Amino acid sequence: MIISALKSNNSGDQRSPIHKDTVKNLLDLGIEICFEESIGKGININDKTFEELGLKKYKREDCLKNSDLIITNQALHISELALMKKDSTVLGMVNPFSNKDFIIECSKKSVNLVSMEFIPRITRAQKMDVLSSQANLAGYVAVIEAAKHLSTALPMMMTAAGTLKPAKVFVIGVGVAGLQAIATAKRLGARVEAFDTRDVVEEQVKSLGAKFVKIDLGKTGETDQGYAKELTDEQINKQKELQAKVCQQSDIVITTAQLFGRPAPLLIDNRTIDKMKPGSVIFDMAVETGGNVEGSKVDQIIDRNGIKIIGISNLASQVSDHASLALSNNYNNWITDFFDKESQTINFDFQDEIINNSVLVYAGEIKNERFK
Amino acid sequence: MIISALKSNNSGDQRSPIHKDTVKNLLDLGIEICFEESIGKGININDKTFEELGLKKYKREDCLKNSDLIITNQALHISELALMKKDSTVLGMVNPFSNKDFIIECSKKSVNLVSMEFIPRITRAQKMDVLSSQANLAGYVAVIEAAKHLSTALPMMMTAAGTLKPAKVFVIGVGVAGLQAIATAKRLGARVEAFDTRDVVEEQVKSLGAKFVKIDLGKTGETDQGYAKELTDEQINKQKELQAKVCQQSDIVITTAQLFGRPAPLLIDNRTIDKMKPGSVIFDMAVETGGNVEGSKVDQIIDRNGIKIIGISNLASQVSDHASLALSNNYNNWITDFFDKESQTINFDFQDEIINNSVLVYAGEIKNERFK
Amino acid sequence: MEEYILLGFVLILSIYLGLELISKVPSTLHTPLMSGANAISGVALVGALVLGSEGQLQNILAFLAVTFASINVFGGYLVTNRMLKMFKKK
Amino acid sequence: MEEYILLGFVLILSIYLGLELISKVPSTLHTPLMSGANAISGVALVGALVLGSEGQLQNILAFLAVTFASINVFGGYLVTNRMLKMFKKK
Amino acid sequence: MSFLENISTELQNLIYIFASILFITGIKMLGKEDTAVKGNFLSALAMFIAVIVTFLGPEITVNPYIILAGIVVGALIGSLIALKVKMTSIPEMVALFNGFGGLATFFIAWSEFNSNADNTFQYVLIMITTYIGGVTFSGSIVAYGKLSEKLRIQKGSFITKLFTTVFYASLIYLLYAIFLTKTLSLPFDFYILLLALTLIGGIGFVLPIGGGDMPVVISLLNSFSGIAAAFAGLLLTNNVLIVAGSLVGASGLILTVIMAKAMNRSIGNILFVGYALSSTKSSSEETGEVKPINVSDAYLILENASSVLIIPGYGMAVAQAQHVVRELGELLEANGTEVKYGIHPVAGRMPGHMNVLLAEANVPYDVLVEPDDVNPMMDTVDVAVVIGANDVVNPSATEEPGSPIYGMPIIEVHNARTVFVLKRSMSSGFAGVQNPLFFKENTRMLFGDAKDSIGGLVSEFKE
Amino acid sequence: MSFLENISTELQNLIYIFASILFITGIKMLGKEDTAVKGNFLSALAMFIAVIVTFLGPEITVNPYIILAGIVVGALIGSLIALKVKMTSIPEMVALFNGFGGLATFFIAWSEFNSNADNTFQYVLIMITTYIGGVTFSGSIVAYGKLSEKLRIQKGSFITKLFTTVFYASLIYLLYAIFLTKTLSLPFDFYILLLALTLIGGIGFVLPIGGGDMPVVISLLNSFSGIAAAFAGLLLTNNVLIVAGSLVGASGLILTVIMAKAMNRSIGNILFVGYALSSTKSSSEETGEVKPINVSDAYLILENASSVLIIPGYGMAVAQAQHVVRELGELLEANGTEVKYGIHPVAGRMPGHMNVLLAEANVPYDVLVEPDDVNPMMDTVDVAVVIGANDVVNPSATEEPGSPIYGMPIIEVHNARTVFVLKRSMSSGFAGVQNPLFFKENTRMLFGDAKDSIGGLVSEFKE
Ligand SMILES: NC(=O)c1ccc[n+]([C@@H]2O[C@H](COP(=O)([O-])OP(=O)(O)OC[C@H]3O[C@@H](n4cnc5c(N)ncnc54)[C@H](OP(=O)(O)O)[C@@H]3O)[C@@H](O)[C@H]2O)c1
Ligand SMILES: NC(=O)c1ccc[n+]([C@@H]2O[C@H](COP(=O)([O-])OP(=O)(O)OC[C@H]3O[C@@H](n4cnc5c(N)ncnc54)[C@H](OP(=O)(O)O)[C@@H]3O)[C@@H](O)[C@H]2O)c1
Ligand SMILES: NC(=O)c1ccc[n+]([C@@H]2O[C@H](COP(=O)([O-])OP(=O)(O)OC[C@H]3O[C@@H](n4cnc5c(N)ncnc54)[C@H](O)[C@@H]3O)[C@@H](O)[C@H]2O)c1
Ligand SMILES: NC(=O)c1ccc[n+]([C@@H]2O[C@H](COP(=O)([O-])OP(=O)(O)OC[C@H]3O[C@@H](n4cnc5c(N)ncnc54)[C@H](O)[C@@H]3O)[C@@H](O)[C@H]2O)c1
Repeated sequence: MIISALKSNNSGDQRSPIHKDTVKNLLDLGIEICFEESIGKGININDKTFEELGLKKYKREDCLKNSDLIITNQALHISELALMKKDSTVLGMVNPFSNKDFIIECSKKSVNLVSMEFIPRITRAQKMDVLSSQANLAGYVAVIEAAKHLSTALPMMMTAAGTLKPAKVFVIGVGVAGLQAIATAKRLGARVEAFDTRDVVEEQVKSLGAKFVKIDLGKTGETDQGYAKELTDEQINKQKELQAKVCQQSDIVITTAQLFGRPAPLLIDNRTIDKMKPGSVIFDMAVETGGNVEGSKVDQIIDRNGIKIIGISNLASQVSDHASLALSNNYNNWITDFFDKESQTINFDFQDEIINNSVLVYAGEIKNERFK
Repeated sequence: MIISALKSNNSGDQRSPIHKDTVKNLLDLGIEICFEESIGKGININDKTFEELGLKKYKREDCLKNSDLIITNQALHISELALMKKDSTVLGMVNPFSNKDFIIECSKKSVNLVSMEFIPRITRAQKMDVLSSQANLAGYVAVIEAAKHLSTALPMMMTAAGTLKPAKVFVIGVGVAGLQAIATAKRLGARVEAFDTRDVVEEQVKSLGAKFVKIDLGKTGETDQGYAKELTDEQINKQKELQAKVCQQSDIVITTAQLFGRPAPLLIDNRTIDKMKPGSVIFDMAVETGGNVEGSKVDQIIDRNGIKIIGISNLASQVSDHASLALSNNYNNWITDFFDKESQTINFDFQDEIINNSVLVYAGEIKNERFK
Repeated sequence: MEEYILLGFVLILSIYLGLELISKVPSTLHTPLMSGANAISGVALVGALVLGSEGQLQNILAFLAVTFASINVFGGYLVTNRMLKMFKKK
Repeated sequence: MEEYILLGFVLILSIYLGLELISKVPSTLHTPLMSGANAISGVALVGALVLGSEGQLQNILAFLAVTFASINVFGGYLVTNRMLKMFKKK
Repeated sequence: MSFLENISTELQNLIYIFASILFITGIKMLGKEDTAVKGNFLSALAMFIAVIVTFLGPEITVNPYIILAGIVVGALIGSLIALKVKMTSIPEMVALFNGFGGLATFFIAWSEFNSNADNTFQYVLIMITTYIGGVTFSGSIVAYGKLSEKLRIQKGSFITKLFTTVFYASLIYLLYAIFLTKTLSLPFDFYILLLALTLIGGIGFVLPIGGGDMPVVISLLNSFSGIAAAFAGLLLTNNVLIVAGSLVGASGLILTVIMAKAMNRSIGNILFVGYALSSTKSSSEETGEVKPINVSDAYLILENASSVLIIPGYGMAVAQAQHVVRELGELLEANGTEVKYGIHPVAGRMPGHMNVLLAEANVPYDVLVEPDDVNPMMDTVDVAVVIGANDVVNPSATEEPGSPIYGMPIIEVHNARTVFVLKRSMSSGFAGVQNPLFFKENTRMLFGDAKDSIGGLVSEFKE
Repeated sequence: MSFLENISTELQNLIYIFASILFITGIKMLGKEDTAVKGNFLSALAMFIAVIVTFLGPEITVNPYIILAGIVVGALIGSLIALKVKMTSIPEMVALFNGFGGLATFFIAWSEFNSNADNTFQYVLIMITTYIGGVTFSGSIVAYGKLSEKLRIQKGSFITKLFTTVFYASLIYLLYAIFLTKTLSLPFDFYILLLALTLIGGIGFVLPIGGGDMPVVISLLNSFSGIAAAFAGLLLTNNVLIVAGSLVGASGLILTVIMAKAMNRSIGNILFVGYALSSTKSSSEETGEVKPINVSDAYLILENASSVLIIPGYGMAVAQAQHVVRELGELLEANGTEVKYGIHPVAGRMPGHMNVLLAEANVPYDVLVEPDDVNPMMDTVDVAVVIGANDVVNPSATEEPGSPIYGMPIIEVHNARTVFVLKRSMSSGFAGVQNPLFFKENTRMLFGDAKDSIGGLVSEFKE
């Protein structure tokens, strides 16, 4: 079997779908790996290094043409599908909710499509969970970026030149990214508070030594996959109001609230922002799925009366090396689990929960209900 | 007495010499404080806020004309001295080693000049020590900036998507800035090593839980002010060579080695840089006084074979709010200590060690030996 | 004599017990405890009750002993109680 | 009867004392303490010494009581001592 | 008849007081690490004095040679056992000695019954002393058998139930003996029956209790033998017997409570659950038995381990125990033990959760190892200390294809020589599945908040 | 003659046992915050029972109406004083009541002397009881006078010395009375002389002791009155007197020791230093003496402190003691102590050095206070624990214009009630200057590595 790794066609994405520390696993299975030239540029690995490891360098076109499996961090151009072999497979982060055309085209061209975003949240699939692995790094990056844009230092310092107060950081939405943001901000010495609609989170926040802000919204819940349920309008309003008070006293607000497959809830509106202290920073981690903050824009820093509203896409790409390492591991784990050594092919067994969830298109057929 | 605070005439300097949290001290002494309009822009304090505190807003010119004491974070233009009253005083960070003309002009115009850089390093003067207060914040900023430019996260993370190794940070020169850099990098979870020529530093490094790299250079020393003595050429070479080994394994190298009043020693040359891993970051904190790193440039990020060499001037200005708070405290402490309430003037008592050191020009006479 | 020995036994065991009981007392309780113990030492009243009565002096002594012991007992318990109530508040 | 009351007094005071004495014991000492207390309970030996002697059965009972109590006493103290010595080493 | 010249009863009693003080002081000193040896010595001295004084006193009626013979025989047997026994089998020795002490009181009561069971008060005393002494004896012997593994009767077996029934019968008979036999006359020797029932009942008392709970039971039986001695003292109007006996009775009781607490059990639970549940037990027997351990025993094992692997999990984070955990690690290392931390990739609730906490607590990075590196050498690990982790050490992830966590690589602590699992209860982890690890032969559960448990271990090390 | 129908001596004694148990329980409960009120009630109940039972008993010979009159008068006076007195003057009230208790025993002994001073044992008891009762009375009255500031006699004055001399004389006379008067016959009534000397001697016992030490002295006198009651009990062969009296005697003694320790004084120091040192005190004040302290004493003081200020410095960083320091802080708080950290702006070797370390150890920010905030309330701090700080707590920065650190604001720990300084030696800090703090009256040096010392304190707390 031939696997090819493609560069991101999005120039902002520095990540590579393969990493020098992880290719060995696949090579050991007897798989041939090709890569698009200068794939490692964003992570400071040059083509020679990969070649020395036994990989083959090709042009993008050639990769598409010759491979049985393509791994990629971004969906391909629809046109590129035509180049691919029939019944070959595309595996990667393909952002299915904004690339519905791509999915349909795959089914038409009879290219199998594995969306790593759809890895089910079951214990055994954690090692393939790209959303977690990238959200985790994103949480770290968000804090470093916010710290960079804040006009004070995060930790408390009692010095001869006066006491520098610790920054207050408020994290809204405590999923994987939120937790890592809490941890990083705590590490830097900030006072950290956090809120989430899911009740179980309180213990988790405390397990990192941070404070949980209690806002009683009545019945909230989570799906069986651990994702949050959408709130009613009334609940959202109540949340906004009570959150505003905490925001007012915070120097950094980091929002991470997302709803799987739906636009992110708007949690911080201009009324709240206008109550905040000039110089504060709001970091909207959900900016790509619609944003939790009114007025936040992808890849822009908005200054609203001295308050910076930061929205950065693809945060994990800022620590591209680690992000690539994690991604490539996720991909490798999927491939390894379903690779049939005998036949040297992927074993698409739809009895398996992971396959059933993550394979969107197989043999020309859209498998996932949502996209039918 | 009238004190005026001036904006920095250097656009990169966001700091203000006054801060809303600190002006009260001076006002309580019966001092009148004026400020140049929009002085608080860089720290998100608007003119109204200052006016509400009882300060008066003026144009820069008017400030210069009417004041008995000018506080400023940067030396003035030589031309501006002409506007000032005779026997009035300029106090602030005036970077005396690069502004010798300014000093001479002060003496000519009979304007007293207090250089806060020359505060002696005695216990009682610590509260006025601007170099320490700014270096401290600079150390923090350096790590945040370096972290931002590194393509990996600093802390170790053992995750389902593989183990992300902690970054190795090597701090060369462990003065005030170096110590804070160590502390901040440690906080972020990096493995931190450090080196300094002064022996006492080893214990201090360990007191922050970091590792001291032992390089035996023979006799080194420090001045009675606690500054490092210059090394012989032989020693410098030896140091470079042994340091190179540590640099090779490091992801972030932060250099802070400075020699008071002289160009910084060159500690990392291209031979060393070329041995380092692509993707590593070298942060040269001494870039303004000549640099510790070959090829480092002020306010530029040089990419040498994938290694980023960062030189940023006026690091403390990145956390302008805290920097201004600290600076204004430093200034206030100087003024308060030497303000004579009876006569409402500064008491220039040259018996006092602090006055004797920090006052470069008094009554038309250059007082400091170095600049005579 | 046998009885005295047993009484001595009781004495010694009680002393031991007293030493053990008060080994860790929060400092706020030092004064109330002292006062409470003081009230208990008014148990001398029991002794005063059974004094001899031959002669005027004996009767006067008994009366005085009873009176003073009673002051100790009543005053002691009441003061202790007031003090403890005061502590309760905070 | 008077004597029994005093003895009862002694019994109750001792029980109180026992309860107080062992209120805070590091858990490493649980076993040695148990063993030491066990040795003390061999004090039944003292009782065995003063048993009556009318008849064969009585004598046999006395002998057995003395023997077993002695095992308890000697064995108990020695084992406790060994155990404590073992702790000492570290 | 007296062996040597008699000393007066007064003097004897004064010396008894002195001996009692020694006993009290001795037992107090036994409760503190640095005075324990001396305390034991003082109490032995007290015993010596009390015996000598009694021996020289006027009350001796038995032939002194018989007495001497008894003492010599007892001393020989006792010393031999005490000095020859292996250190590891000390607990069962204590049980044995304790049983003999109970037996002695049993004989004393018997003898008193024969000689002067005249007044009601003494009569009642005799009945009770007999009973307690007898139960102590046979109970201790059973405990000895269980501990030394010479006795292998199942908790739930028929024999156990039989004996337990006799135990309850003996209790009823005791009440009967106390209240009724004085007034009713019986066709048979009721006292002999009491003796027999008592001895058999004691067996039934201890038989249904699990081996793991034996230390607590021994402590309880020890308390009993103290009470028996105290009653014997009342019977014989002997001060020193009363004081020493009731001291042991009371402190033994407290000790029992303390020990039970340390094992996270209530006494009632230990004593009666075995019997009550014996019928419903069979099904849970399959998954095996949970073996709790207390801090001090865990300490003893850790103290002797030469390699320890610490596996932190979400529970460590919840308990915020990272600081004490690091301290424990340092103390172990100072003790010459090799310490590693096995970090599972999904331990906790976020990627790198354990890293954050351990870094905060200053645990150096190079002692953190991944499952892949530690699993192959797990059999060289003496003790794996699982701190609030559950799913990540759940063997069903590798063994039970049906399990929701099947397929996740785990840290295979069950292959270590001994496993301590520190958690608060038997409840499950994130994935909500039962963990067979807890029932393995080599697993010991250290129940309680992780911070407290580890804190306890740390204090033990520091003492 | 008996007032009502008599109850039997047996019943009386049984009830005495019951009352004694109540006393014991009461005093135990008095020692715990949440049970103290109930404890006091139980002990009052015990007293009531004991008095009633005695009153109904067969031993009453005095006219019951006299007794009743005495009780009524005493109850009235006692209750009035107790309820009217201002809360602030409670300590002196306790002294007064205690004195009256002593006086009562004094009369009891006197009465017994008149009625049955026949056997030697009783005779000795009477002498001792008289003496202790008398000294308790007059000593308590003096303590009362000192505390209520009605008595203003200087410690070093001539009158004080005179009375003190009488005190020693009375002690000698007591010995004489015990050993000699039985055999020699005297030309005068030796017992009346003892009564007089005792009362005057008591004054001399307390007079030379400073007003600040009065609480300790009252506690001691309280213990005395307990002992006196116990002796009276022996004299009258009354169980409950013995038990209650010796309980009070013993627990009072322990309480005295605890209180003295909490005030950082030894009892010997309190009782005798006033007298002995009244002349030589002036010179040693200048440089003073270094007073080391060990971990366990430091623990006792900390355990009793209600507010503690921790002042970390560079030494804490060097020792990397931040984790144990936090742990100590937590334990203190769990103990009900208020804990703050005084952070000096230049403590350590870099700006914010202490913040870095304390944040690492998870000390919350809101317990960190700056010198300006803590200095004004320093006199309310029971113990200031200086951990490896030196220059930042050096009073010469404010007091000695010549010093190189003169002019630096410091944390004024020398104004705290007690100061512990934890460092390894007497060597100086960064600035290289000697620190007069180490020689202050209220400073104790806890030498050793800070991590070890604090670790030691932590273990003490955990035991
Ligand atoms: N790391 C990640 O990124 C991530 C993210 C989401 C989910 N997960 C899941 O989380 C789980 C992690 O496994 P794990 O072994 O770390 O944790 P776990 O399986 O959730 O078990 C934690 C255990 O700690 C015990 N515990 C809780 N508080 C305690 C305390 N104060 N003291 C002592 N014990 C305490 C609990 O038992 P008691 O209640 O009996 O004390 C519980 O059994 C995995 O199932 C993983 O899939 C991980
Ligand atoms: N914060 C800043 O920015 C800064 C910068 C430069 C200089 N300084 C100066 O540093 C000083 C700071 O004052 P400070 O009170 O924190 O420290 P300090 O005056 O330097 O005193 C530290 C004390 O800690 C003790 N010590 C060292 N290691 C110890 C250990 N392992 N265990 C216990 N004690 C230990 C030392 O005494 P033993 O050797 O007897 O143990 C020493 O006296 C000031 O003079 C300040 O001016 C501060
Ligand atoms: N296999 C596994 O066991 C596994 C793997 C990964 C994640 N998880 C769990 O899944 C959960 C979700 O993780 P995620 O990071 O993907 O979530 P996400 O990115 O979908 O959302 C981020 C967070 O925002 C919160 N949120 C939604 N609406 C909100 C609102 N109105 N206000 C405040 N917060 C709001 C959500 O509750 C969630 O915590 C986490 O608990 C995580 O631990 C489990
Ligand atoms: N009043 C006071 O007590 C006071 C106030 C501030 C600073 N200080 C002390 O003064 C000292 C210097 O502080 P600074 O931050 O101003 O120093 P700096 O900025 O002058 O130099 C930074 C560091 O570089 C080091 N260095 C010089 N040459 C080097 C070489 N070739 N290789 C490696 N390192 C080299 C120096 O030793 C110094 O530690 C520190 O120890 C600080 O604690 C004391």
